[in-house]
Amino acid sequence: MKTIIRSTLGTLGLGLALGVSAGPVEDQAAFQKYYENKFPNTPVMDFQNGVYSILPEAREQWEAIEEFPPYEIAIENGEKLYHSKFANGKSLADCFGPEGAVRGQYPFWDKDRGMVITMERAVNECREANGEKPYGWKKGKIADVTAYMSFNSRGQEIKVDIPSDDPRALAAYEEGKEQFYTKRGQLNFACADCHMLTAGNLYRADTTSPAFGHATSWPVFRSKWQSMGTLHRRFAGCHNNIRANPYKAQGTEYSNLEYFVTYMSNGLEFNGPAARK
Amino acid sequence: MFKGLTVGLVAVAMSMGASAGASNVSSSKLIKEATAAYKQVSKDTGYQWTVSVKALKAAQAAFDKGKYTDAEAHARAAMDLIEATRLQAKIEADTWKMRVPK
Amino acid sequence: MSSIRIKAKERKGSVDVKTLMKHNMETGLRKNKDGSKIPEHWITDVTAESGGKTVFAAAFNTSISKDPYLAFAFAGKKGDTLKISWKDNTGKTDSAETVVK
Amino acid sequence: MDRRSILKAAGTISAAAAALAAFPRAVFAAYSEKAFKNPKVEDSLNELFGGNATTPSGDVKLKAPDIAENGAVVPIEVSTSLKADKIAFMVKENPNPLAIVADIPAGTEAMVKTRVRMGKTTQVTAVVSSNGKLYTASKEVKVTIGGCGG
Repeated sequence: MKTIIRSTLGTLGLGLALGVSAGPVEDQAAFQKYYENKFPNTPVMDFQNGVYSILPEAREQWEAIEEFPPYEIAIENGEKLYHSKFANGKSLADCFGPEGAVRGQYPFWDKDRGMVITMERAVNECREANGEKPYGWKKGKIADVTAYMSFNSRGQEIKVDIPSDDPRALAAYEEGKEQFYTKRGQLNFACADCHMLTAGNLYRADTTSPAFGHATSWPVFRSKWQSMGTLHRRFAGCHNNIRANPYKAQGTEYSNLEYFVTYMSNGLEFNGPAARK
Repeated sequence: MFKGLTVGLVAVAMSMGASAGASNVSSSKLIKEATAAYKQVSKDTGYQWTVSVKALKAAQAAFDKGKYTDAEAHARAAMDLIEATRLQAKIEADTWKMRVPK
Repeated sequence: MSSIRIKAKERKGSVDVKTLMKHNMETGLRKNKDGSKIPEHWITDVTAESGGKTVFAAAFNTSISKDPYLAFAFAGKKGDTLKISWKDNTGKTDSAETVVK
Repeated sequence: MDRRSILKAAGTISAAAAALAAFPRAVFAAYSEKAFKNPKVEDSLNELFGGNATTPSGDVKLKAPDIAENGAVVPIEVSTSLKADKIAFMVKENPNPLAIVADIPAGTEAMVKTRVRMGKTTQVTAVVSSNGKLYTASKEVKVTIGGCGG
């Protein structure tokens, strides 16, 4: 059995250089460059449209869906939830402003707490601080509220920061990076296998999307789900696909992965919510 | 790419053929061992394969029905999958760095 | 809140209408977790009226996707009211009105 | 609404009374069991148009993807330069092919867009009724089973 797995290593000859690159800034530049070289016909800013940035046929159908996207219902629900009063008379607007246009501030490294704070976490922490129960993490109200907030934040630049005066932030980033590049599950896939090395290839009937731009568009109405879902819901789905047990939504693993993946999309714009296959 | 899958399937096939003379006691012991191995790998690597969980559940379900031969086959399959998970983690501990573009 | 969202915009004497109706559109083929079939439940008829006239109507089968989408265009102008209504196979109805932009 | 469906509607539970009042009684196509719950395209056409002789026509424009991204939500568009009074859309391999019938009153563009379900790779057909005749356009839409279900 060992020899079988070892032989996978032998077949890795994908022309990648050995060694780890210098720091996050260099990582990001090399990451982006990789996709620009792989998909020379895709304008850089278009990568935020996911797989549709590389698949013209699918893009036409996507644009037809975007004529009246199913996530508009979520935005309306989210708007109501956002402004509805907690028992104490306050609302999410007291935490995030009148429109919740704060997508560009997340995810961020919280130095006091030593952890990555995602927008979903911030929403639920606002609720809890006001004596309300938190929403579930993957779908339903959390997706509706963040759909509304993301919609009002469209066009904000992604500029995830890794504070240099806190080594724990870099460690969290490195952990997310390791997640992204490490093979997992019985199918022995890393995120990078499908969404980097073979991005744009067919896996049965699905074309894998480029990871550059992965974090821009959440939450997403996915036709497959027939509902809205958060980024961590999708992470879990991917892990299930490769037959690895998913981590907990909003746990350290996925939060750090989000930190890394979003950092890799620095320079693109937040454009959620979105419709996806 | 699907080598991991092959490992899993081969493991299951091998285990199926090697479980004659199973009893309540022997299969219970195997399930306990597999469960212990599972917990250890969780602790060491922080992750699991979904198929290991399934195999463990199948072993317990067969045991509950008194089908000890099946229970042992599933427990052995689980052990092999758990061992493969450990191996994957060991290999990947450094290999992942090769995939980072420079 | 109405189950119907309408966008109606005039362009050179023609009103482009896009509408999304929130409805599960159960095909009758799906099953519950306990194995029992979920009964079919779908919008059968949709009507659009403006200025006292029916400007568009459609009948649906269960094969129209969940949360049905319809787009059509009729002769009209900015300021016209447009009313869209649906009814489903259980006799339930809903309607919504909008002013053409 | 044809006579039969008015009678049927009136005969159902009381909630239907409200439905009927809210719904305009005009000569527009209404849902009919015979047309929609019917595995045979020819029978559905007969029921809808009183005939099923069709002619393929380049004047009927049918927009549908070659490969559907997701069989549950396939965007389609039918339009025609003909003077149409009705547009229908059929998905041949669905258990009941007829998906939608749209009425095009005078003044309304002969165009409809919607999203339909397709269980598997299938021929789809747009049918336009114009001056008592039926004109069609067809194409094949491939429906594939995804690999990354998640």
